[in-house]
Amino acid sequence: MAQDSRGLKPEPAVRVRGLTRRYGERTILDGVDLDIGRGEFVALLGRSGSGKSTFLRALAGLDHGVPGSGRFEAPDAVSVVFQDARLLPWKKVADNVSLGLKGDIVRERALRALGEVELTARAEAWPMQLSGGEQQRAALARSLVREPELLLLDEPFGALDALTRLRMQALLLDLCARHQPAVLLVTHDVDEAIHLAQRVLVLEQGRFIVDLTIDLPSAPAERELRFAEVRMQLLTSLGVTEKELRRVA
Amino acid sequence: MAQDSRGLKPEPAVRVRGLTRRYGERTILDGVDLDIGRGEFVALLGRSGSGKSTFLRALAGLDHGVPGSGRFEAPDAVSVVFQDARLLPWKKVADNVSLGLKGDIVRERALRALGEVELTARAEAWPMQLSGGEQQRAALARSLVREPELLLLDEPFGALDALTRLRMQALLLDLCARHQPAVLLVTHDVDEAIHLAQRVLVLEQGRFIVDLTIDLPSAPAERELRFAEVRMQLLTSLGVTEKELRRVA
Amino acid sequence: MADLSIATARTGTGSRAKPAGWLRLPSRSAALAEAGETSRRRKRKLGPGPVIPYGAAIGPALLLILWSLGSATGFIDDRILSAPWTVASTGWELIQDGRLQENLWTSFVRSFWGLFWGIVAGASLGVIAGLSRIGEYLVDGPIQIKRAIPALALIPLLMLWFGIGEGMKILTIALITFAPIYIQTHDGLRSTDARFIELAETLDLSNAQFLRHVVLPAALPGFLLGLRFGVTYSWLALVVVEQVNATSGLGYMINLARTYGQTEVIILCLAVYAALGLSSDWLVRLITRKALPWRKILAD
Amino acid sequence: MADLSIATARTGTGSRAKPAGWLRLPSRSAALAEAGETSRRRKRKLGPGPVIPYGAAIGPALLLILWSLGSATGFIDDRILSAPWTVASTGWELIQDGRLQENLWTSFVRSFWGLFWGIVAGASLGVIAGLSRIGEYLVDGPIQIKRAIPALALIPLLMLWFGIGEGMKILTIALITFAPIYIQTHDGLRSTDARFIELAETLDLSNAQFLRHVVLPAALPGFLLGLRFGVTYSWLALVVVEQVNATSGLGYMINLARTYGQTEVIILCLAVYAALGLSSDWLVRLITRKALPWRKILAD
Amino acid sequence: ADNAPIPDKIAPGTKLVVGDPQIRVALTLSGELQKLPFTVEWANISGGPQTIEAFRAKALDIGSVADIPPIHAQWTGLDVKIVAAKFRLDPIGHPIYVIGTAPGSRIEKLADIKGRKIAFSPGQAQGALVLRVLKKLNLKHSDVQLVELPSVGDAYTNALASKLVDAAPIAEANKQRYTQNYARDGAKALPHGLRDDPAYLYVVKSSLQDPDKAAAIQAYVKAWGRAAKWVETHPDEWVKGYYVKDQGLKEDAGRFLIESNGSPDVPLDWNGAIERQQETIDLLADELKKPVLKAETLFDRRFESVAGAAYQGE
Ligand SMILES: Nc1ncnc2c1ncn2[C@@H]1O[C@H](COP(=O)(O)OP(=O)(O)OP(=O)(O)O)[C@@H](O)[C@H]1O
Ligand SMILES: Nc1ncnc2c1ncn2[C@@H]1O[C@H](COP(=O)(O)OP(=O)(O)OP(=O)(O)O)[C@@H](O)[C@H]1O
Ligand SMILES: [Mg+2]
Ligand SMILES: [Mg+2]
Repeated sequence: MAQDSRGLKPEPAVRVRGLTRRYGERTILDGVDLDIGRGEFVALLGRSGSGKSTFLRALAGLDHGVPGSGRFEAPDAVSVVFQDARLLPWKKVADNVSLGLKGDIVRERALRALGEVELTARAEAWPMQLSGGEQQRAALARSLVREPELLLLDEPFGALDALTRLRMQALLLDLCARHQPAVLLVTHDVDEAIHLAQRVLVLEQGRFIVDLTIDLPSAPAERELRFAEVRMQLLTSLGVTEKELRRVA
Repeated sequence: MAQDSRGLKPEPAVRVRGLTRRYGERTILDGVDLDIGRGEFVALLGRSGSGKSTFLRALAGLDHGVPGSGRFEAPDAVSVVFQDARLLPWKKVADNVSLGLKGDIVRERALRALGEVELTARAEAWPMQLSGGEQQRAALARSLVREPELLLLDEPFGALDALTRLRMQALLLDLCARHQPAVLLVTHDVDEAIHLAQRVLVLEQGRFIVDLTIDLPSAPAERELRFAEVRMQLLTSLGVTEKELRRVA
Repeated sequence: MADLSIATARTGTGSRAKPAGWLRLPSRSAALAEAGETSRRRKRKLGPGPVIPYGAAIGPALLLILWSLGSATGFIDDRILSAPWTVASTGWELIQDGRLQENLWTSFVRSFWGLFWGIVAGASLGVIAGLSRIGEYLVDGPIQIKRAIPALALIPLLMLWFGIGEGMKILTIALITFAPIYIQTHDGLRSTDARFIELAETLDLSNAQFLRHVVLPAALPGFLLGLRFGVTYSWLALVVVEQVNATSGLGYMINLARTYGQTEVIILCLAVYAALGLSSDWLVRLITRKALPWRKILAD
Repeated sequence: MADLSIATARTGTGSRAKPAGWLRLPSRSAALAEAGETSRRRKRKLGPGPVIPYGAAIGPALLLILWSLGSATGFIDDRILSAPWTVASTGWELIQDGRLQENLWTSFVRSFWGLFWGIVAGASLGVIAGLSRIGEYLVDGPIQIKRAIPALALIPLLMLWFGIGEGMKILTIALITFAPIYIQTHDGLRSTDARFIELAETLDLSNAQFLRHVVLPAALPGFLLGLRFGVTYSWLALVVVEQVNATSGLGYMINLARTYGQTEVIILCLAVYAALGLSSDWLVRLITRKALPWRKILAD
Repeated sequence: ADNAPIPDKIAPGTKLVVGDPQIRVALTLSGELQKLPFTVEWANISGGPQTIEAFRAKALDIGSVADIPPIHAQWTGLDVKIVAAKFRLDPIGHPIYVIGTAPGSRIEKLADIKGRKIAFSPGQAQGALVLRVLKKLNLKHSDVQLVELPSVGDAYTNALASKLVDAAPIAEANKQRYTQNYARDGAKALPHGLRDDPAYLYVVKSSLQDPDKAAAIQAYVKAWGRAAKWVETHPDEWVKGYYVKDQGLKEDAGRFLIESNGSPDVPLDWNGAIERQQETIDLLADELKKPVLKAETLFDRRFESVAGAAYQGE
């Protein structure tokens, strides 16, 4: 899954230098640096409340009024899946997906996207009539249909069952392969991070304490070994102790 | 973890017979039967949109106006963790947790509960100032502090990182051991279901197509084997195919 | 793998050592069977309770009954508040004359156009002030001032600028009705949840799209509430407006009846006002229910 | 396990074959450095734009300038709209007389009590009608009727029942102010998100707790908006109320000035009205901002 | 120019806005309307404050009022002139106002109002009447309790009926109903014995300075005089056409009003009128601390005989 075009790109899609964000007394982001190359898929892990969403919101340029400093460059064509589904309650699902799309086959594209997230049947429902996972998928469809240069995903699969989750992951990877956006995916699922991303970051105390390139060998046995190793490594950095690790494994 | 007092109880805490619920043309619950014993911990799995939340809402008596039939009995002292955190935006976190508590040390109990979900520092924040996972934990605290006879949990750990999730699971099990409520836990994490529950249900097309008692042997090796088996069984029933299973494993 | 014993464990009872015995207890199960459909859900404990058909008519009907009783027993002095039947027969006479319909129609046309322009002005100024800081600074202050000035005191100025014809009347009604619509629209816009604004920014909506898809729907409930005020005011304004150079209309009728002390005509006019107020308010509420199918609120 | 090479991969640059070259391009980095703090965020594209200090004064100030210019150039006929300076000097005379303060104070007391009772009645009836279907059926219809009937037409009845003393004046003001507060409170209650009602049911809240912790806070924004109307109306009502057996008050002053055609006094009164309206509206908005710290809306 | 003769020629297209709804009906019924040599636009505007406001707004050319508004207009700097005057032949026997007394107030004669509550609206004709009654009875303000109430519509009869005041001037239009309703409870309508009968047409002076308008005004005043005659000689048509059809009264109420109006007096000579107007001015000026006006200046005496002559059919 790892694309080897990485590292050759002269200019990254996202460049962050010394990004600091504070809420009141608490420094959430403490001088963060990060580059994400074009087409690179980065996963972001971190404890609950560590500032993952804050970082994403900063990159999306949504944190007006939050004190802080630092510089960043991000493409203009950003697409965000928020941690909450954030569907407009007064628009039917299909209209939520097609919102702001340009071009003439807007509705077709929206319906196709809904089909891809298996929500064709619910296209004419109101958002409040959707189940939690359906809302999440609608938000995903809305984001993916846009073909952005930078895709910011804040736990987009959190409310999905195993099967749907796998399908949505495949969908995302497929889209990435086609349009090559830079992706920053926040997730709590370490396995998911390893499977999907080329690089995994762990945010802790306002800094990235881990920045790990995922380079799983292709031979199945070696691959499994390396997978377990990386997984262990990430879990440890997330603070899961040996005893707890045993239960997880 | 399985308690063997099950089956001896003369009257279950929850009895459901022929429960049917429809939204428009679609039958979501199609004559569901279920007994949950006192102190029993049941996990409910199911595809996104399969009707898990609908079932929980029916048990909690919240689905006024939804057409359907069937009978059920559930205790009056029910506590629900909704799929969305559902904190009152105009109450600080601590006040959200203490809402409706009776007795005189209400505030202490709320703060203790917040301490247990590691949110002491955020007790005086507004809900909109919490991260997604923090909101979920606040909702969990609000539910657990009530010591109900029936605990309905709709994906209470979905937005938590691995470590926090483990701690919250431990907290829940601890509470269950102390107060012996009947628990119905909706989750998408098959491992979590197996680890926590004494029984796992899978909802599909309006019926429970699986009702599996979890009886893991205590010997580590056997246990691991049985765990993998049960896991596989549940994943298959959730529709995850062989090929996909390989990636999951 | 698929043929594990999954499908066999069909219902909860199968996996339990001893199925629950309650179905076999005759008394218990009988009780449950009797209660049947109704017992299957908890009663809603909080909230306003079930809707009674035509319940909204109870209050007005009660008023009417009290009024009739009071008049019949002589408890209400009919020189001050004519009896309902007197009012009804006066109404009947006036209808046969054609006077009531005529006046009502004149007033209706005035109210309609006044309200129309009031809505147009209120909604568009509300949007301007709601969406741009400059717009707010320019528009909001003067509107608050206008709102604070008694309509009666404005009339001389309006006469000066707009004469004493029909245009001035419609303008005055518009000026009276537009204030609540403006305020509600403005407040509705400003109260739009910030999360949706963030969403709109990431979706790269143009200003027009933002307005159309996000902000206006969000402000719609407020606008409709403002409309409830506006509709009522468009009727009330008639009393003020039809003092000036009017020879027909409901307000003119009531003013004329007052000079001649025709109590029953006054009360008739008030009854007409009440009927108009109730029905137009009801209409706006109906529109509100239809226009906001996406809301799930206590009222439902 | 813990000492794997985790901590080494500190920043993004470490893990990439070729660090981004842009820091070494002088022109680019200089531009970034120059832009500094300000360039680090996107401009907000949607929404009303930044707050200008004292911006709210722009509109009224502009009006004042236009008025002054119009008067100075003779464009505005000063027999209809006296010049600002005439009004100011009239005001100064009346203040030295003590008349203005006196009248203002009388009116203030009346408005205050009228508003007070209007709020009490409006809020409690709003809650009653909002929370119980029966209450709504009994209360809402009559209130809509009351609202639809012109205040001027009600005065004779009120005089009959409550005399012509201070009590009747305060009552009339209360009756005028309570309608918007009632409607807004009622609507606020009824618009409470159904999700919170479900929550309240599962938390087993008593009716009183439900009211206090869920429904009233949810209705608070609506109530405060109603208050904005109510406050203004409490001033406007003076014109109606102080026609009856009053020998002082702002409304009395303006009515008297109208009969005598004292344009500059009328305009002075209107200016006072404008000032009162603006400042009380501003006050309620301030309260709104303070009372709803938990909201995150477009206005912020 | 004030003394220059009124021009006769009316340029085509001259238009007057006339606030005199009663005469409009009379002219329509008598068929005079089509004969007017200028375009007339009727405005339903009458009474002091409204006509003054409309004059200011240049929305009105001719207003129809009683004796007070021209005085107020002058005091507020609006130069107006009276161009026609109409009185009643037996003004004491056919007053416009009577003093109504509240049921149970036990006021038998006018002098009994001493020490009682009297409705008073400064600035309106009713208010001036109260002042004149007090003066006639030799009472000071402090001898009675003046309750300030504007006399709009039925405010005064309501105030009397609910015993909020003991006495109040009520218009003839209300007198019949009031006594019908409340005489049995002891309410009375007492004659005040003063002249309250002036009815004037007045215009803004600037209108008179426009020769076309001045000529049109003269034509209107003539028509007005003829209309007065017509009304007097066609009581049945008048009751049906005005009171019943236009104002929506019952026929007997209309008849009663015609009765109580008595016969009109449209004099050829204004000396008496000017004298009485001066008295009113003096009283009000004293009362309201305003400068004393010369009544003379309120009247445009070029019009002195115009209406009277028309009334008499010349
Ligand atoms: N508006 C705000 N005001 C004050 N504190 C805030 C605000 N928003 C977020 N925070 C705090 O900042 C911290 C980081 O929040 P953030 O939402 O970035 O966490 P996160 O990493 O996304 O967590 P999660 O995994 O739970 O979503 C949290 O402790 C949160 O309470
Ligand atoms: N108010 C409603 N009106 C119409 N359909 C609804 C309504 N609420 C839920 N549904 C539909 O009923 C189905 C079951 O919803 P439910 O919320 O129970 O699913 P779920 O099993 O909880 O799914 P998830 O795991 O995604 O939360 C969904 O397809 C949903 O779209
Ligand atoms: Mg987050
Ligand atoms: Mg669900």
